This record gives sequence, C-alpha cells and structure tokens, in this order.
Amino acid sequence: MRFEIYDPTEIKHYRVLDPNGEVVTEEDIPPFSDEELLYLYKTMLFSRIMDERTLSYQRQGRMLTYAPNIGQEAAQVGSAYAMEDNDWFVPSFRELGGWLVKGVPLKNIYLYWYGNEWGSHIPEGIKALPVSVPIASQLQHAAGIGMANNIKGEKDVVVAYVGDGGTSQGDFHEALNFAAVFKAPVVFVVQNNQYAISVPRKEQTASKTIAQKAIAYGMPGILVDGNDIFAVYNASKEAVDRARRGEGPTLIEAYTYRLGAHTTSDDPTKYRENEEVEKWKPKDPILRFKKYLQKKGILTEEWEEKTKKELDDQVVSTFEEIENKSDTLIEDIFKYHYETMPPHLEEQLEEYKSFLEGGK
Amino acid sequence: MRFEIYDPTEIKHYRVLDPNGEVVTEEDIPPFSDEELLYLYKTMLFSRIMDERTLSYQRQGRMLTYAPNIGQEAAQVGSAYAMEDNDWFVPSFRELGGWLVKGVPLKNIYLYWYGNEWGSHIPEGIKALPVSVPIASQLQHAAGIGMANNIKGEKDVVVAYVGDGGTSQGDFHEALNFAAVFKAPVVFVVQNNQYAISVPRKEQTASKTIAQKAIAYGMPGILVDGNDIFAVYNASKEAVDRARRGEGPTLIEAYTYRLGAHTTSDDPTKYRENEEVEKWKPKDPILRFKKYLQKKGILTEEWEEKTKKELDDQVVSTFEEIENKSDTLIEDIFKYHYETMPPHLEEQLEEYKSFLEGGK
Amino acid sequence: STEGQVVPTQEKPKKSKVLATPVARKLAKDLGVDITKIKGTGPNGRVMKEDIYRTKEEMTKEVE
Amino acid sequence: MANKLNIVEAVNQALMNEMEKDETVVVYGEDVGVEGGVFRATVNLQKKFGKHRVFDTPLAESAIVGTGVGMAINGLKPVVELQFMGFSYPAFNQIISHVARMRNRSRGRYNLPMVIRAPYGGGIRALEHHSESTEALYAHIPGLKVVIPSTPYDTKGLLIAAIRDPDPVIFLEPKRIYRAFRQEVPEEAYELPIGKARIVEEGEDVTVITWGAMVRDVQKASEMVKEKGIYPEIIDLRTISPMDRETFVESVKKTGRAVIVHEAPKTLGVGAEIVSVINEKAFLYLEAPPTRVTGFDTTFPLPRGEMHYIPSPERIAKTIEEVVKF
Amino acid sequence: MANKLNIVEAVNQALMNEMEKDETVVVYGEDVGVEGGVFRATVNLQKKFGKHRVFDTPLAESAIVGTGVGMAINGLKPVVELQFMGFSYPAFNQIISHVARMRNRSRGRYNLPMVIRAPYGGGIRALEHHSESTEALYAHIPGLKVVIPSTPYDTKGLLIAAIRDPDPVIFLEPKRIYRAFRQEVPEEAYELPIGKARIVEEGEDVTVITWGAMVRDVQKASEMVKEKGIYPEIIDLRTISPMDRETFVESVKKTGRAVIVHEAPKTLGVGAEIVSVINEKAFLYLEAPPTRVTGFDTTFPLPRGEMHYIPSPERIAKTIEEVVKF
Ligand SMILES: Cc1ncc(C[n+]2csc(CCOP(=O)(O)OP(=O)(O)O)c2C)c(N)n1
Ligand SMILES: Cc1ncc(C[n+]2csc(CCOP(=O)(O)OP(=O)(O)O)c2C)c(N)n1
Ligand SMILES: [Mg+2]
Ligand SMILES: [Mg+2]
Ligand SMILES: [Mg+2]
Repeated sequence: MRFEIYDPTEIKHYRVLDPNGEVVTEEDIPPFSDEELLYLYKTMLFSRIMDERTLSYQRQGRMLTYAPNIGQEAAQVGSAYAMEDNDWFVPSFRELGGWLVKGVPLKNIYLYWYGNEWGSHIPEGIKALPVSVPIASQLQHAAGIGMANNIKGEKDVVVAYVGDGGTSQGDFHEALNFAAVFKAPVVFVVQNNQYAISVPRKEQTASKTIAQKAIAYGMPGILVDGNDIFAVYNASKEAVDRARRGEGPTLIEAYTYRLGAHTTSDDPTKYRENEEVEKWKPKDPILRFKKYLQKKGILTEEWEEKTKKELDDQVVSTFEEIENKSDTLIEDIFKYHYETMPPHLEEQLEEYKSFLEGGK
Repeated sequence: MRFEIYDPTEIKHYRVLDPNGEVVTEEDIPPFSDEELLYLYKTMLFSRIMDERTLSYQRQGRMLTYAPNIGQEAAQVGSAYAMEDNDWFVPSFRELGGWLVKGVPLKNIYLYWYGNEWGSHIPEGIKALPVSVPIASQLQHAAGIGMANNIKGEKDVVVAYVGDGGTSQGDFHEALNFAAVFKAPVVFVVQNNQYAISVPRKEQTASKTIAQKAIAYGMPGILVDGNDIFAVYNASKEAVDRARRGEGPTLIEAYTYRLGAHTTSDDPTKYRENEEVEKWKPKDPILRFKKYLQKKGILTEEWEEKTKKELDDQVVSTFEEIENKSDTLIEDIFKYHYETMPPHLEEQLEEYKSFLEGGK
Repeated sequence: STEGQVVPTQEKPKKSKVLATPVARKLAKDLGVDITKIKGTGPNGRVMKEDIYRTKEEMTKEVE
Repeated sequence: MANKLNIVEAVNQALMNEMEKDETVVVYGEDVGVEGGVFRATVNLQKKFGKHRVFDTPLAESAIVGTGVGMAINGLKPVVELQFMGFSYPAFNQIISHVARMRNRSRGRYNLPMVIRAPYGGGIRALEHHSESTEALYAHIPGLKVVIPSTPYDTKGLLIAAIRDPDPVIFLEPKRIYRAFRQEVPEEAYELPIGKARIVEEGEDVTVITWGAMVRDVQKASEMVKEKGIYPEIIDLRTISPMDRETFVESVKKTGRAVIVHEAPKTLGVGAEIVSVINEKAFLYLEAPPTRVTGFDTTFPLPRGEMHYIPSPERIAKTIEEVVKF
Repeated sequence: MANKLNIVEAVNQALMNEMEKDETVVVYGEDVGVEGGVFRATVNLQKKFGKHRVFDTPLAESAIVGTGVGMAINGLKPVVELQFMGFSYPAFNQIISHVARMRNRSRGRYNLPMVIRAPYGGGIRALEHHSESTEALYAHIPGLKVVIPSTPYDTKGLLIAAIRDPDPVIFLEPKRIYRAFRQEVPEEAYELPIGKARIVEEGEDVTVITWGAMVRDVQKASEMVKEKGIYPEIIDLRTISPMDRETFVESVKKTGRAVIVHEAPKTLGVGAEIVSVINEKAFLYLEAPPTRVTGFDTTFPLPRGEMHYIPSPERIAKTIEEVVKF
C-alpha cells in the first residue's frame, strides 16, 4: 500500500515517471494497454487544445471569463481515469481534464463558460455535478453522495476536487470529517497548483504538506507528483479501490502548477516571477508523458499531428456551434426554480414578456 | 519541550499526577507556592459549589437553563491560570472555572444565565469575551485578537476554548489555520469532555486524538490528562510562553469528562450508561488535587470546611442579589445596537413605552 | 411592468365597496362627503377627486 | 382510536409515516438519533428505522445541509434537523448557493427533494441565538419554499407535503407552542398543500395576516376586539414562500383594512412584503394603511427582556382597533 | 490639482487617506495585498503601508470576518474585503451572530468599528454567484449598517465615514459602475453622513427611490419621461440600513406617488420595506400605489440571460408613466 510507505507529513512526492519521462519505479507502471495509454495522452491533449483555443477566443472578444487548466492535465486525467462509469465526479471549476474523461460533452463546457445555464445540464446517465464556484462547497455534496451510497448499499465511489486555496475553507474540514466518520466512499483530490489566484500555497496554510491534513480526520493522505499521470492514477486507483471496499475516504494532494493565469481576467505577473513559471515549464505533464510514450515507441509524431488536428477541429466546430446562438430563453430564467412555477413567478414572466412586446 | 515528547497521534496522555494524587513525573511539578496551590484548589471548589448551587436553584424553579462544568474544573482552572493579567480569555459557554480565574465577577455569570445581557458586560480592565453560544465561532475572534496583538506589537496571548463537538465546525478549522499562518499568539484548548450533548466523541471525528488535528495546521498539539491540573497547567504554560515568544499557536486537548448533564434541560441517561459515569467519578479532578495537597500537608479539613462555607455564602448572596431584580430595562433592549440610536429604533421604543403607559 | 393595476371586471361586486385612492378618501372626509354615496366616474367606477368635488358642490347647492 | 397530538408529536408522526412509506427518506442532524432530538421531535425513529436511516452527525451545520444536497442528488430524500434556527447560519452558504439553486443551475437535471427542519421563534426563556425568527431571510431567496405551521394538524400535513415536495423546503416549527395544545390528527399520512393559506376566522372589518405561534395570540386579540364589535378575518399564511397572495388580497378587498402580525424584526420582515403585495393588488380598496405589529428591530432579548419583544395580544388588539378606526 | 476618480479609485483613495491618518486601520482579505484586489480597489496599499497593515489571507470568508471581530475588539479598525458579495455567505454566521450583536450583547463593552467591503450587483457578464445583490438580507439584521454608494464622490465620503463609524458597516460597491465615469473628488479625507439619502433630481410628479448602479438607469429613465412632461424626483438612498425615511416620505407627501427601483429580487427586496414605510408615514397622500421595479424572483442569470434581469431604463420609464397616469 503506497499510503503506508509515503508519510504525508514528509515532503516526499510519490512518483513513477521523472520529468524526462524516465521510469523511477518500474513496478509501479500501471497495466495499461497501448490503446489506453494513447487515450490518456489524447485526453490531455484535448484539454490543452481546448484551453488554448478558448484563450484565443477570449482575446478575440468572442468568449467570456475562462479558467484554463494548462499544466494540470495529469492531475485531472489521471485521477478521473481511476473512476468506473458508475462513479460520481464532483468538480470544482477548473476540471476540464476530468470532464473530458467523464464524458461530459464539450458543448456543455463551452455553454457554461459562454454564460448559459444549459452548460450545467449534465446529460442523463453521466454521474457528474456541474461546476461549483463557491470554493470547497462541493466537497459537502461529495460526502453526501458517498453517504447516500452507503445507505443505499451501492458500491459507487465519488471523486471530488478542490484547490490548494480551497483547503482553507470550513467546508473542506466539515466534508472530510463527515466522510471519515461515515466512511463515505470519497476520494478527495486537492489540486495543489501553488496558487489561489495571487496567494501562494505557503501563505495558505502553515502545514508542511496538504496531504498531512488527512491526519486530522483519521484518513490516509498522500502527496503525489501531480504532473506524473501514472503516480496520480495509481494513488487515485488505490484510493478508489479502498473506498469501494468500504474502507472510507482518502485525501490526495496532487502537487502541480498552474502554468497560465487564474482566469482570463487575471494577470499573474502581478504576483509571481516569470522565472518561476519558466522553471515549471519543463515539468509540463503532457511533455513528460509524451517522452515516455515516445521512448516506448507507442507515440509517433504523425499520430500526434493527426490527433491534434482532429481535436482542434472538434473544438472549433463545437465553439462555433454555440457562439452567438446561446442567448438564454426568457422562459428558462423562470422555469427551473421549482417543479411547478408559482403564481408570482408566472406573473413576473408574463409582465416581462408583455413589456418586451411593448404591451401593458 | 513536552510537545516534542508527546506525539499527538498517539493516545498517550501527558500526566503529572495520577488519579490518586500520586506524582507521576516529579520533575514536572510546577513551582507553585502553597498559597498558589490553595488558590487553585479554592477556585476549583468555587466552581463546583457554584455549579451545585445553581443546579439546585434550577430544580427549585429559581433559575433558567444552566450548563454546569462539574468534572472539568482542572481543565479550565489549570489552563486559565497559565494566563498573565494582560492576556485574553476567549471562552465557549461552559468555562466557569476559567471565568473565575480571570476575575469575572460571579454576579456577571449569574446575570447571564439568569437571562440578562448585563452578564455579558465584562467589567473594564478584564480582558475576557462573553459566552459564545454558536459553537466554535469564538475561535475566530481569538485568532483575530492574536493577529491584532502582532500588528500592534503587543506581547499578550489569547487562551481560547472549544469543546470536542466544536472541533467539527468549519470555524474551528479556519481559526486554527489563520492563527498558524499569521503566527497568532493563541492557545486553543479543546475540552474533550467526551460528549457533544448526546453525541459521543468517537462519532464526532474519526481521528484517533483531537490533539492530532494540530498537524493539519502545522502547529504543535498535545493530549493531556484534563483532570490533572498540573498537566493542564504545564502544557498551557508552555504553549502560552511559546505564543508570547512569537512562535505561534498551539492546540491542547484536555481529556476530561462531563460528570453532569449537558445543561439542566438535558437528560444524559438517554444516551449514556450510568456505569460510565461511575467509572469517571474516581477521576474527579478536585478529588485528585485534594489527595495531592493532603499528602503534601498543605490542605487541612478545617481549611476546606471553612473555605467551602465562605464560598457557598458568596454564591448564595450573589444569586439572591440578582434574583428577581434582573428584569431588563426596556431602554436597554434598544440602546446598545448602535452608538447612536437611529430614528426607527427611537420610534419603536417610544411607541412601545406609550403602549405600556396605555397611551396612543 | 407594474402589478399595480386592479382588474375588478372579473370580480363580483362585494358589499358596496368603494374604489378610491387614499388621497380621495381623505378628501371626501375633509369635505364631509360620504364617499359610499358617490357614483365614481373613473375606471371601473373608481371615485375620482373630481367626483368628490362635484358631489360637494351639489350638496352645497342643495343646501342653498 | 383517538390520535390527539401536540405539534412536536405531529412532527414525529409525520416522519414516522413517511419513513414507513418511502425508504428513501432519511433523517439526520445533531442529537436526532440516540437522543431523539433536543425537543424529542425524532424520538423512536432510530429505534424503528435503524442507524442507517436515522443518525447523529458531527456538530457542523454546513455539512448537515451540504451532505443533504449530495444525498438528494443521489436519490434520497433527506430530512435534516438544525437544532435551532439560529444555527442555520453556518449553513447559509450551502442553503443560498446550492439548496436554492441546484435545480435552476442544472436546468432541472438535479432537483433537491430535501427538507430542512428547525425549531423557530422565541418565548421559551432560552439562551442567546435560540429565539430567532428570520424567516424573511429565506423567503427572499428564490428557489426555496418556507413553511411555518401553527397547529398539530397543519404540522403533520405540511411536513408530509414538504417531504414529498420535489423541491427543497425550509420547515420552521414554532417551538413556543410545540406542546401548547393537542388536536385530533389522522393517524395515517395526509398532505396539506404548500402555498395555501388558511382562513382561521372569517370577519368583515379587518384582515389580520399572521403565521406560526402568533396565530394563537392573534386569536386572543380577536376575542378582545370582538367585545368592542370589531370582527377580524384571521389568515394563517402557513407558507411564507411562495405565499398565497390571493387569499389575503381577496380578504383585504373585502375588509379594506389589513394588520400583519409577526414576531420577527419589523424592517424587512415578511410583513413588508405583504404590505407591498396589498398595495399592488388591492390599493383602491384600502380604507386604512396596512399596518404591521412585529418584534422590534433589535436582537431578540435574553429571557429577562423577552416579554417585551413578542407582540402581545393586547398590542395586537390595540393596533387592530386603531386600524379599524382610522 | 484635479483629482478625477472613478468609483474603484475612490475606494482606494478613501483607504489611503484613512490609513495615513489612523494607524489602527488595517486592510485584509483574499488577494488584496500583493495583487491589490481582483478589482484593484486596494492597489498600492501594501506597498505604502506594509504587510503588517495590508495583507492577503487564506481563502476563508468566515475567518476573514471572524478575525475582524477579534481585531476590532482588540483596538483595531479592520476593513476587510470579501471578493464578491456572493462570497459573503460563508461568513453569514459571523456577521449575524457576532458582527451585528457584539455591542448589544456586551452592553456596550465591545463595539466593533469594522467595515466589510464587497463588490455588489450584476451586469458585468460574470460567472455564477458573482452578481448578487442581497442587501435586503443584511438590512433585515439589527445592529448592522448597510451602505451602497452610487458615485465616486459619495463612495469616498461614505467609505471614510464607514471606517470612522464606531459600529460595523457592510459597504457594498456597485461593481457594474466601478469604472463607468469619473468625478472631481477632494484629495483629502471627508465624510458624508451615513443614514442620509441624496436628492439626485428634484421633481413634482413622482418620487423615484433607488441606490447603487440603478441610480444612473433611473436618471436615464427620467430623461425619457421628461420628454412626456413627467418630472420625477430621484432619491438615492445611499444608506440602506438604517434608512433615511424622512427624505423619501417628505418627497412622497409632495408628489403623492412612488416608484422604487432595485436590482435585487422583488419579494422581500428593500423595496418592500420602502413601500411599507410610505404606507405608514404618507398613506393619506397617496394618489397611486407605491410600485416596485426590480429584478425577478429568480437567481441572477448567467451572462446570456442577464440583460433581461436588471431593470432597464425603458422598463423603469414605463412604470413611472403608469404610476403617474394611475
Ligand atoms: C467562497 C469563495 N470565495 C472566493 C471565491 C473567489 N475565487 C475564485 S477562485 C479563487 C481561488 C481558488 O484557489 P484554489 O482553491 O487554489 O483553486 P485554483 O484556482 O488554484 O484552481 C477564489 C478566491 C470563490 N469562488 N468562492
Ligand atoms: C452552531 C451551533 N450549533 C448547535 C448548537 C447547539 N449546541 C449547544 S452545545 C452543543 C454541543 C457542544 O458540544 P461540545 O463542543 O463538545 O461542548 P460541550 O457541550 O461538551 O462543552 C450543541 C450542539 C450551538 N450552540 N451552536
Ligand atoms: Mg490553487
Ligand atoms: Mg462555514
Ligand atoms: Mg463536549
């Protein structure tokens, strides 16, 4: 059990691949088929391409505020891939990689960030919650979903996400405590990307690692190299399996770095040195994985080019599909507050429609 | 440093006196004069006598709901005695022992529980906050007071209290995290009395000890025998000194037991076996301290009888002073919401007074 | 967009209720006119201030 | 067989009935399991339905509500208890940001059939923070329903309706009258419609709108003014949000006068909304200004002052007279 | 020297002025230090006054407010920033249970000279939870003051008054107009009285009461109706709690008509209280029902729907006309 080997109070990252894609712990290479490996790589690429396209749409004034996750692809794809189909995905707001693994259509994601609530209408059959903006509040939902599984005797697991900043919220504490007390099958993944907007990790908490916060709840915690997709996957898989066996929740700190801005409204030069970013660039999780796959002879440049092009086409066509065709229907503003619209809302809707029609 | 010796993740209570008043660690006997020792003992007695009187007033229908702290006198008196005069006392709601050490007049305490806000008007010069009912919320104030001391360059320390139940609140987490990040001079004392109303400690959190929650914040934590006044004092003093030296906050778990009901509205037989209570009775902190003092020849039965009588007289006369003479002035309901009463409140006050006078 | 409009057309007349603004009611009182006796000429039979003045004038004339 | 219950027993029976019928109903909160709740509203539930469906939680209201959101998403119907309304505030973020919005933000994918119960109101000589009546806060938030019963019969029928409601309901129980009186109540489950007010007494002279524990005080005031020949129509709102505007608007059209009575502070209390709706819908019928009799714009006093705070039957009667004589 | 500022710059200058004068003033919150705030309201403050007095905190609103309570008790004047009003809810328990009550519960021993600043309102095409205007929640709570400026001049004078106020002030900044226009503002510190409304435009035909970003929309609506010969009196409330009832009541006595305009949901929005006060204080002057033009009783829509939500000058103008013609 890796959780027993890695003491969360020590700054010792669980790692399978080093930044050059060299294998550090051969016995820990997950038993993936080539197909699976390429799928994982492709999903990371997909995420990266979508992020970059969206940033450029934003610069062109075609997109609203957007939160890219460049640099965090391994942390997301690796952890989400440890889920079974029936497991629940509970994101924070920067989990593009996770969405893609979970099968949430790109169109939803674009609709959401384009300012339309239909983006949060996860298609039936996909067990995922929508974006949660109030930091750490979603962890309570994850705990509740897990508790419900125990009550119902279902074996599905919940994988839930939060940032390093989010660990300071009261809701983080309460959710982890509930999950541990009720042995809820939840894997809490902290994407420690070193910043909460401008506030660096070291000012967020005085604990040496975030993983060690697990001790407060009597649950296992592990610090993993978040840019190493194998390490993230292994830790997540072990935690998911534990949870499914009824052994309760786990805390995983995925140590990574946000290479881009917090959102498109943010200017990171205000609070961090460019050197720092440059130092992290060679640790890019996609690069590392690519080197490994190339060394193994699984990835070819031709495949990569073709795949990138396909993915990019998909991104572009999805965005163009929703662009400027996404205004909210007036009815939709009112319709979803209650199963049956109460009279005062009906009245407000009618009045407003009649105002628009220029009537009384 | 005791904090280095006692690993908070182990169930190992720091202890100086055993339940029979025998010395366990001679070198840890605090350097108190006989006078000091008798003061501490007397204060514990005072607390016990007041609790018992108040319970009997309550049974007689002369008192409202009251939260006794029988059994927790060492945890409170020992920790509060580690404070200097200029240090801040931030209680929860069951800290009679602490109030008494801090010099809050008994009259205030009675007024409060008798249902008059003047009980919370701590006299000028006493650096104590009033009772805080919303569980754990007071810890934020403690952190803020400590942060302010740092900002102002003052060396005063804050000693703040919470129950085992209170450790589950988000505010507990946020307060400890802030205190640690800002190295606020705060000592957080958890009185683990094994219950939050009916909920036993083991259902409150899955962590082995409460002390180990300190690890989440990168602060020292220690588990002490909360019925051993010397152990509580030593740990608190060490934590207070650390804080005063600018080394930041500490978490102390004082392991104790609530011998009585949660409040006078509570019936503990609904949720705990009498055997359990009987098992704890011989561990009574007053008994233990008494045995020690007797063995040392410091305490005589005559002194005890005389002192008890004096204290009891004081309790009775204070209660009778406030009994039935404590109705709130109508003006006082309105007067203290703002420095200057706004017109709408003046109007409501006038209207109400004129209603009472039978006028328009 | 206001909800202010009353729609009394669909209403069964309840025991001789008078429709009037507070200002009109006060005016009637001040002029000593019984507002319930006035036939309003406003929308839906609402008693308008002019109705009250007119009634007052008529009363004065009657007295003369 | 007679089934005469007081309000807190009606809560208990409603939970019993629904838990028997619907195994997705779960009950949890602080002290609700082993102890059966500090007011004994959940007594015997754990014995009957097991620790799986009725359980104590750690002391954390945000988590109690927040996990309820998760449970509701995952197919259960959580009925959570907050020990006192004053302890709903730590859960405020979960309530406003998620409970109220999940259906809307997910465009109907996730609705939340959950109930948040809390004892509510003052007058029991309680400690600080134990006498809150801040229903207006929740009634201002779109997406919630807020229900406050005033009798055992209504309590049972409305709580069952709340549990069955596909949307979240804040269910506030007037603890001052938890045990004030008993009423014959059907033993089996029944529903009363959420969103419908009840005409407690018919009258011609003035409409008095109120809810919760104040209903009884208004009835007392009504007896007083009847002796002076004034016949109030008393309306128990029962649901604070969304409110049954039609019932009180029709009544005010008939009486021309309205008095609103609540215990909460005056400024922006629910009375303010009722006055505004009356203005919008019955303005031309008004013979006097719709008038509020309420708690003061102060914190609820500790017990030695509380007798001043809650509107007394005398204060209510006096206002009714003034409004009728206006 | 000209000192033309927009609203966000006025916030910054008010903080600069007061921090220079009074070393007990401290400023903290998420991202307010190094970055100078996500809206740049606190820019350069840390550079000027040091990390001791201007600092970033961990991401926890309850602690930001709760530690402010402790600081204020301990002799400082904290001015804390909550990044958006929608993130004030995690701090709700601290605000209602302590910030609002400390003076009363301690009978004056501990007053809290603290300010809670938050950008407020919608209309900037923001994410979920970033467009809140729930001032009514705070205005319902006794012991708080709630201030909402609408111009750079008012912003500076009111913020300075708030900092100097011995009682806690919730200071809501209309972010939609943070940078909408500049105004000549004195460079030195000055105070505007909290609790006093401002008559923006005098008029005879109808009183329009509003605040924050809506003031400008009301002014636009006023221009529209003036073309039809209707002259509104526009009142900017400036302080929501405690409100300046006298100013609007006097105005309504003059005009006989009132329109209240706010962005928040209608039900139990601040407009409801204003309608009620008008009823109580100016009933017999009313020629038409005091009427509200507000946001809907819905969650504020995401950007692709937000244009429908905030009352437009056209919607306001139409209502003004209807009320005048009533
Ligand atoms: C309760 C709450 N407070 C503040 C914010 C504003 N905010 C959005 S993201 C963010 C920083 C989050 O940092 P972290 O948790 O590390 O996640 P990251 O952005 O790095 O992915 C803040 C303060 C919010 N969304 N919710
Ligand atoms: C926020 C909040 N929730 C609930 C309560 C009701 N309540 C009062 S005391 C108590 C239990 C407290 O347990 P603990 O923290 O262990 O302190 P103890 O009573 O044992 O001293 C509860 C639930 C409260 N006062 N505040
Ligand atoms: Mg981060
Ligand atoms: Mg909280
Ligand atoms: Mg306890």
